Amino acid sequence: MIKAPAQPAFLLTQLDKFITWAQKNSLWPLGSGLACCAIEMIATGASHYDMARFGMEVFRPSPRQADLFIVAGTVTNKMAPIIRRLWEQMPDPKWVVAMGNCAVCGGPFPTYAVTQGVDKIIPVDVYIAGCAPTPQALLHGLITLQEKIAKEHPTRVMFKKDVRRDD
Amino acid sequence: MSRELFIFEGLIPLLKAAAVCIYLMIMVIIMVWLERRVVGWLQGRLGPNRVGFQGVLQPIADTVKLLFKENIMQKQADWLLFNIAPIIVLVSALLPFCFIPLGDSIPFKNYTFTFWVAESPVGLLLILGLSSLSVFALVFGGWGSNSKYPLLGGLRAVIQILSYEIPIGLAMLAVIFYSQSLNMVDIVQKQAVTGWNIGKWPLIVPFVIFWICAVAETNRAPFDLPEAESELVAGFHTEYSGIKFAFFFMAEYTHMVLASSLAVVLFFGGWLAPFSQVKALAWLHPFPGAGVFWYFFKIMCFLYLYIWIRGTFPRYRFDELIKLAWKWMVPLALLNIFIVALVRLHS
Amino acid sequence: MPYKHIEISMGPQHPSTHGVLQLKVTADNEVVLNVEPVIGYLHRGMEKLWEHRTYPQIVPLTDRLDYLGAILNNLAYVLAVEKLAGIEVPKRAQYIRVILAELQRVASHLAWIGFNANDIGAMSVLLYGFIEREGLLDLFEEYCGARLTVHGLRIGGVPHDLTPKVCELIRGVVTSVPRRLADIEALLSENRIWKHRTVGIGRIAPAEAIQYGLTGPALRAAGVRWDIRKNIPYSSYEDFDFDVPLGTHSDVYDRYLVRMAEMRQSLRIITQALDRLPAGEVRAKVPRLLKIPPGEVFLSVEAAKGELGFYIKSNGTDKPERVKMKAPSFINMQCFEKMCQGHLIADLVAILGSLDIVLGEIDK
Amino acid sequence: MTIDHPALQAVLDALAARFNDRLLETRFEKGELSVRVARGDLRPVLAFLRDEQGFNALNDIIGLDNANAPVAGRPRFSVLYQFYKFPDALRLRVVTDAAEDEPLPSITGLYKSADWAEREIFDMFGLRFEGHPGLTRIYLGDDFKGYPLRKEFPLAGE
Repeated sequence: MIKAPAQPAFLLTQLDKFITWAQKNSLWPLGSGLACCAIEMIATGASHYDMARFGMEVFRPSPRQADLFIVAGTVTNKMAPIIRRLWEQMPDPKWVVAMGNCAVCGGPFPTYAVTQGVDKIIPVDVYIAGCAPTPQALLHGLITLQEKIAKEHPTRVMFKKDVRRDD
Repeated sequence: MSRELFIFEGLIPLLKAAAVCIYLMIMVIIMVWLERRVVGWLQGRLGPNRVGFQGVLQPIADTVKLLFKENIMQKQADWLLFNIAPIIVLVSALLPFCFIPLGDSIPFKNYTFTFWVAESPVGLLLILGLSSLSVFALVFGGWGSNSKYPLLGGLRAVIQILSYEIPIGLAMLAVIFYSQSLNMVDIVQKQAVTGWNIGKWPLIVPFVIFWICAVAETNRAPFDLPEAESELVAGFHTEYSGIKFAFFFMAEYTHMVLASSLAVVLFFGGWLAPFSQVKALAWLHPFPGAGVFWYFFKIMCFLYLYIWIRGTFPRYRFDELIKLAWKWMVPLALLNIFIVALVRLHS
Repeated sequence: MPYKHIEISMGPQHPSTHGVLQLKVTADNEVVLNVEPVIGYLHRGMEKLWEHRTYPQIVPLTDRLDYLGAILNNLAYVLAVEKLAGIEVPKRAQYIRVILAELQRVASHLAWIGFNANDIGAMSVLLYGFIEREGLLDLFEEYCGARLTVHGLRIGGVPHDLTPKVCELIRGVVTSVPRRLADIEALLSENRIWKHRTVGIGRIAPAEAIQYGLTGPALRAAGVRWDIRKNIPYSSYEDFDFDVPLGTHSDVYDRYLVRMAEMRQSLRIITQALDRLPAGEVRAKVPRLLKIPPGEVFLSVEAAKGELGFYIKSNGTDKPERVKMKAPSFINMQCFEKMCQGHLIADLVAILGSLDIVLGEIDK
Repeated sequence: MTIDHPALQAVLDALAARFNDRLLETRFEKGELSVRVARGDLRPVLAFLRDEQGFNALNDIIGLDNANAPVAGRPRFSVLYQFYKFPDALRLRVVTDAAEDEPLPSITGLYKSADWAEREIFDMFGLRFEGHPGLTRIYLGDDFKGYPLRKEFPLAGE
């Protein structure tokens, strides 16, 4: 974990607030859907529930430009390495929302072919329960994610040497 | 070197150039907000309205977020081409604006402040040449990222922009028959005398050709094949992330503003108020600097048209696109040159 | 350097493969030479799971097969179980099932027109389709309690009777859907770009379509008159008169026309069923612990994507010995490669959209 | 055998006339006719059905593992072919049996829609189809060991 310094300098907290304000208000989800939850994700992006109000309606097809990975549907063992690679291709400040029981814990499928939960392969920020969670549930989950982002401190990570390049 | 010369010939053009860049960045911010709201409105949804008043701060949030994203470049991507592409695309979008008159001029005692950075006798040619530099950027971006979808996107971009460069040039040629000068300021001042170019019947077809080719040049709406989401994932900028992608994003909107300003200057009388000859309507152009608002208003109409087209039309298939350019646009433009020449000969 | 064709993997994550389908495309600078679909990325082992679930427990699992047409899956499975167990469904329940099934077909086709048009570039149609579909989902939420995976039918009938509010919602939908269809058709049907992208694309001859086992709107677009609601009527479809729209050229444009006409026919059926709703209870007496004597049955239903069939073999216990689902998208997907010969990559996307495949159904 | 379904009766009689002793068993229950034939003469029967009797569409191929209810003298697996006659909506089911290691004749030559269905049965049961263009697993990855739909395979996998 990132060790928080004793007393965060005043200037950086304001900078943190500004960066996290920008990051949480422009979460571009990756346009990837796996199963039934993907249809509910599209319904949330459509006109009636309108994710666009929070600036999230830009579904970026390429992982390079996406910073939110909504895992919407069942993660099967055959799909798991691909989900992992998609997550790795996304640039750094990225978040993952596990949408639906299948992504959270395997859901109604305790079978040989299903990975019991997407957090076995990628770190998840927000879990949304429901078998095809309603668009309101997804929006609630996304707003919770926005609150979580607002509490982060990107400047502490930014000025540290990037450890990933060493391993 | 005397002080006036230094100020008037050195400092003020520099400031004006910086002002044009800032003006364009503001236009990009307005365009991002306008596009997301208008396309949302077209589709029966609200569009961003949580960030700032009615979502006005949304583009700022997008840009700042892209600023702080990690810059990923593939190991096997070609370092030079990959990194130079966003720079060329933005430069080729910003440079032509130094020749476009954004407004009229305000005479002071011994210096007339003009709303354009530079005025050259071959302004139109320079604009055309500079703006077609963006083809290099799309190819470098597509080929440099060394993966299949960008390559296809880059190839499509080259063929599309090249084949639409010719009809757009011919459409501009038709205008020059009337303005008889390549200097953008002369074109507008000529229209002040003879009325807007769109009013002359031989120039209506060139305007239609110009507008279709402008939409095609900027890879927008029915012609957005180089970045066709459903086929090529994200076309030539699939591999770009963070600020490099933001450059492509901004360049696309700046190209749209460029195309709209060309349409406004060539056909709709740049900074001229409508019915400028009618004395009774002189209040439409109250003080010398008011041309800027007319210019801005006309550009916004064209930019709205861009978004409207994006919301309605499906996407062309590639061979249809090229057939449209070579079988319809180019012969039509040539025929029109012939007609305009005849009309100018007799008048 | 030998001239090498470009191999593109329109991989499991691609904006227009309608889910997790991988298309290994070898193309000669955008002209498609051959396409090899790779499936299995959403294989959840349904059929194994069904062998460990009792008959009523399987009904909600069938929602997750074709997640755009949940009630149609339920109908196919429930009818098969009733035929196997010899349960007689009351007339009123059959009519309510017909209403729910046709509403689900309209919702599925609305989602289809959205995805197909969005792949071809007309993204506003996706939003219009989904606005209209929200009206239907509110109706399902009112009746079944859920929006998408609705578990709307029970073995022996329907969960409960149509409340006045649901009838009123149905009337609302029956009036508002045709208006929205008119909007979409105004945008697309005579649009030159749409016609360029769809007319003459993805042709397949009727005889060959039968040879490949193609069913559903794609087959009717080839001019073959085959609709199970008409040919082998089930759940009292014979009481309603509706006509089966047929195409002539069997290309993407005809499939679009057939599906749009089918939506209007479904609305006709719904109004007739609602007007002539017979009295009676809505559910047959079915023992809570349903044990079915050994036997086997195969029964198929006209789902939105094509002919959806269930084979059930029982062994006397409360759990089926084997349940096999015949998925329309699984069979329709096999003639996809035949349709793509010699087209461009952009057409690949249009043809895939016109087949209206759903990966939950293909991969089971 | 007489069944109260005139059209299917005609088909059954033609079949009985052509393959009289090789029809091991015919069953007509719940309005569905199913005929059992040995593995060897599967292809000629299907060719006859398709060409003379007009069953021009293969609807589905269903695999069964009868390990829990073994019938004496019959191999463990049985494969059911579900057929269609297009214009007049006739259905017919042809059943064959096969042990674990006995390959079945592939019918991709007769019906193109059999290709993926046979691959699915190989993937789920491990039954081989000789003459199949590309018999590989269709759902699971090639590195998957075991055949899931066999009765002894646990639900949650090894």
